[in-house]
Amino acid sequence: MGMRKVAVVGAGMTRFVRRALETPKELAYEAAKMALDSCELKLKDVDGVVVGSAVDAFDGFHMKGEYLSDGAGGWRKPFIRHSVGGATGVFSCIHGWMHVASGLFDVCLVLAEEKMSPCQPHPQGAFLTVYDAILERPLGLNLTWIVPQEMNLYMIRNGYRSEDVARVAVKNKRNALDHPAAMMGEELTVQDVVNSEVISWPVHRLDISGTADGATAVVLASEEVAKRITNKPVWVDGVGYNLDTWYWTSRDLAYPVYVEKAARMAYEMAGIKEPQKEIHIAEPYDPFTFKELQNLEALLLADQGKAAQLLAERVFDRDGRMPVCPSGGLLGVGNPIAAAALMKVAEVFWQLRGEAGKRQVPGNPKTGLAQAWGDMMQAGTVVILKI
Amino acid sequence: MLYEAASKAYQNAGLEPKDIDGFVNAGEDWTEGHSIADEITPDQLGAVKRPVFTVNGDAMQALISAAMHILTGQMNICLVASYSKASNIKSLANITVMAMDPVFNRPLEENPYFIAGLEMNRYLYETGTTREQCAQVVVKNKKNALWNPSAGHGISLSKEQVLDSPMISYPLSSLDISPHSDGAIVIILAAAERAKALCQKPIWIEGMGWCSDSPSLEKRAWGEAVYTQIAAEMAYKMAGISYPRKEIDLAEVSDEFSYKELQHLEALKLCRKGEAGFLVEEGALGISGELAVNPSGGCLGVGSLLDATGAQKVLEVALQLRGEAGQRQVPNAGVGLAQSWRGIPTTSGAVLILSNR
Amino acid sequence: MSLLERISKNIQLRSWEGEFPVQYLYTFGVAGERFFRQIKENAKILGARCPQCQITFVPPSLYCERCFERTEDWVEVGHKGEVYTFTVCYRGMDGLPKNPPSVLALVKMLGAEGGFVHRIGEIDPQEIKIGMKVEAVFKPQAQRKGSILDIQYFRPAEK
Amino acid sequence: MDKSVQLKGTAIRESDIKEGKVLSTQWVPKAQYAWDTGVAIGRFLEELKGGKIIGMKCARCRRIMIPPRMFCELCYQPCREWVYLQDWGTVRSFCVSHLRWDASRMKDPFLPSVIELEGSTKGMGFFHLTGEIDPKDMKIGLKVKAVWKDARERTGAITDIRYFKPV
Repeated sequence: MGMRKVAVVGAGMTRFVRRALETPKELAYEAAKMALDSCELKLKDVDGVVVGSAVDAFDGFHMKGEYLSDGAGGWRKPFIRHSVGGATGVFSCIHGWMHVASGLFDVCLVLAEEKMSPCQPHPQGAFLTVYDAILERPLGLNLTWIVPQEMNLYMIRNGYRSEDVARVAVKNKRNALDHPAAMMGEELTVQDVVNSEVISWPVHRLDISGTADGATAVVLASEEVAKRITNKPVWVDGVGYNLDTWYWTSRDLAYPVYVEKAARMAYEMAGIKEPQKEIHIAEPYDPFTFKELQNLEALLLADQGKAAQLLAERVFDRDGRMPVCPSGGLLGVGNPIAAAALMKVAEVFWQLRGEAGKRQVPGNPKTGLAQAWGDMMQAGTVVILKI
Repeated sequence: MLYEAASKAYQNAGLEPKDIDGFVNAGEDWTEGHSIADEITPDQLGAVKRPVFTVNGDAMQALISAAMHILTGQMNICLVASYSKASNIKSLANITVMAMDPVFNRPLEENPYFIAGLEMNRYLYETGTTREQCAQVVVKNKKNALWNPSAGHGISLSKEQVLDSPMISYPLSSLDISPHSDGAIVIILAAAERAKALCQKPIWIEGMGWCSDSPSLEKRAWGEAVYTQIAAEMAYKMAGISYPRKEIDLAEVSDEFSYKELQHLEALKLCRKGEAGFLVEEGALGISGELAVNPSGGCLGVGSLLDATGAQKVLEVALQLRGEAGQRQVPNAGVGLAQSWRGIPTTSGAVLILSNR
Repeated sequence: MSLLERISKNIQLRSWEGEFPVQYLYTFGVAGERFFRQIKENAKILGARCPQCQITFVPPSLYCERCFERTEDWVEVGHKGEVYTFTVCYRGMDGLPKNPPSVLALVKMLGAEGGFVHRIGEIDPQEIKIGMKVEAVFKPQAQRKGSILDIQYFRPAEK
Repeated sequence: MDKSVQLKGTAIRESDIKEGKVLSTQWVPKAQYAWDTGVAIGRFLEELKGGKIIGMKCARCRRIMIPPRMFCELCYQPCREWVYLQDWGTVRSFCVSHLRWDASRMKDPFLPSVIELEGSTKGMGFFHLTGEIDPKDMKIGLKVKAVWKDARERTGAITDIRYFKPV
């Protein structure tokens, strides 16, 4: 029994907003409905449903997946939820791929949803619950205390200045101006970013993506179904995921080797030998500016220490040699964790099909990559799509 | 705890962590007191810098995900891990209530056991099953647990003791409810060729199914476990089983509450609707009965292991099919069924059909 | 292979206490907002109808969970329903006995799919039966704030 | 999907909720836990009470690990060789954070740091705060030493060390 081919055949999403009136179920429904409509399928055509949602503490649901199931289209269907923290969104596509590639299902609806706004006084508070209850929480550890540690070390090791990484925000927020879901699209200069207030040195306010509410869905289908319902199936050519140790203080904070391992797993499956030549567009994870560059290097899409230079040379612009985050990414579109990462998969899908409208990159890209990063700065998930 | 369980699984399979292609963990954040509880597991499993992910669901759903991954051909050997640290939660009722709808259900501020009360009442009403028959399930399972060295809640009880135990949420009394336990279970799956090479007595997954009914308390089915019915249909179809009652030798089903065992047996088509109560009364569900159900002692006897419960069910069926169940061995067991339910307030369950042929 | 050192004296057992120090503010959603506005302002209970399945759902949702069509027609379903199942709950959230116990039921609204999980009042717990007709008792308008608790309880319906 | 597509999703403001324009309900969870410390962290906390920092050595790869653990996650071997570490070390990474965990802004910034304690294997970090230093003087490679609470105030918690200060 060989591996079955799996295609993305439809995608949908909600707007990303700071605070949505919609309940998580309703957000899920809107994204799922749009994805199904986009490929003219009905709920009865769906064999199984996969849901990704990152952190239950954001919206205060225990067993969040159970709550979401009907909005995600899981009524009386096989339904599973998974999470790998921030890496959940891209993993959703991988989990859905398993459903179809295993031969168990022909059509799988994949949904990622996050509603962060219910958390009071601020969604940041929920991050406290991510850390070690005994050794870290009593010190008040939070995201703005640890991610900058990575950024600091990463910049020092590679000799990057604040301006070098700030360009990521400028590019992505500009790209986002053309995205209908975006809440943080803006025309900025490098100086604007560098001059924005320091949240946690070396992180400035404009280096960070914003918490948000939103949902994204994609529909996966087996080769037989995909060829029947669309003339532009986008194939899931490679998947990879990897998790590093829980002891974050003993990891190499400057280089996410787990992302590299996830990428190599996906490249091997897709038969990709020279990623820098064979990948045409990329949507690496960009919750913070430096992460885009760091992830590009770990994905082997840029040599170590070279990403900032390529960025400055406009290689990663929408009309550059390798467009990176043409969607606008998390920095531009917004960051409802799991939904934002699955949005990256959806963006690659639209770009490869030539359906990205004003965001469309030139040159008919054939192969694209989406990546996310998560858990406690330790998880990498990678999907390679091909048309 | 998980490290020890994983070490034993590796030893039992004659493997080392480096032989494993992928790892799947089952668990929920709020029962850990930890957001993204996923992040803690690689170390315990020897899975640092390896493919690991978490299913926020029952361990049986995690196992199904691992099995699917093997079926894709990308992986040969996968490890499934799950554990319960129920003892560390000081306020389980307050956690369970957060699985309910915040707008429609939480404001009532009632102990979530009321959901089991509502469901039991409707089940008894629709099927004519009695509280006495449910009590008999408790007696049977707690007795089975006496033969299970891993079970913490084995005891010899009379039906009357169950019936007379304090009422929690009518018609559910305190002994109808499974106590919680701590524990860790690790299961290793391998593709057919690898399994044959590795293991003298591999247990084969013949069928798998899983399903969720409407999560809404207002719109779900109450009398029947529809989620299990649909999951079972899927699993039977895959396993080529047409007459479950004849073809299955033993079953481990979720008995989080006494009536659930009976309701699940009916949904699994192991008996007709309304019949399960009589079967337990007649002793047909005992270890040497016509159909052994929960020979391990079930949740009532072993203790509910939160999301690891499904793994306990699979483990018991595997031990029984290997003939390694010691004093509680079911004679001539060839095909077994394991079923799980995620507990109140959910309507999610999974079914696995296992065989030793 | 097992651990080489264990806690052998219970006095060495240590645990660390803690909790999740956050709270939540929920909006009711597109459908919920409309539903609770009517409850709050007009003591009316609305259901949403699926154009495909022809089922009226209470509580109303934006979509039909069965076929995924968007629900469009909203209809008033009245105040009367039927006890589909009930329970008498003797324990509070803390697990301790509760006096008096609460009588809770799933009330299915007549002519609709679904209804309310709510308290039953003005009744002796011994008297309640599956199939019994009940009606919603609303709080006075001034006290209603847009909540499931704007309905005080359901009570046996007058014939 | 072009820019012109009208996506669903209704943005509201916090003030809409406060002013009652949008209905809402509040929930305060009572999620309380008593996490078992386990053997390794139990001993570690006990030693902090005595003013000492203890780590664990893996017999196979010889790493001296902090925080201590009962098994080496890389060798997958049980460990039992306890090793005391110095209460001083080198800053391996840090940041200057103006935010508290609940996102409220602080005038005096925190200096969360990853510190490589003397006696532990290179690459092993220990997370704590740095203090008594002008944030501008913070740098990677700085030598810092633990500032302990008074022995009587120590409870066997990570906060028994107030912070680390430059040597």
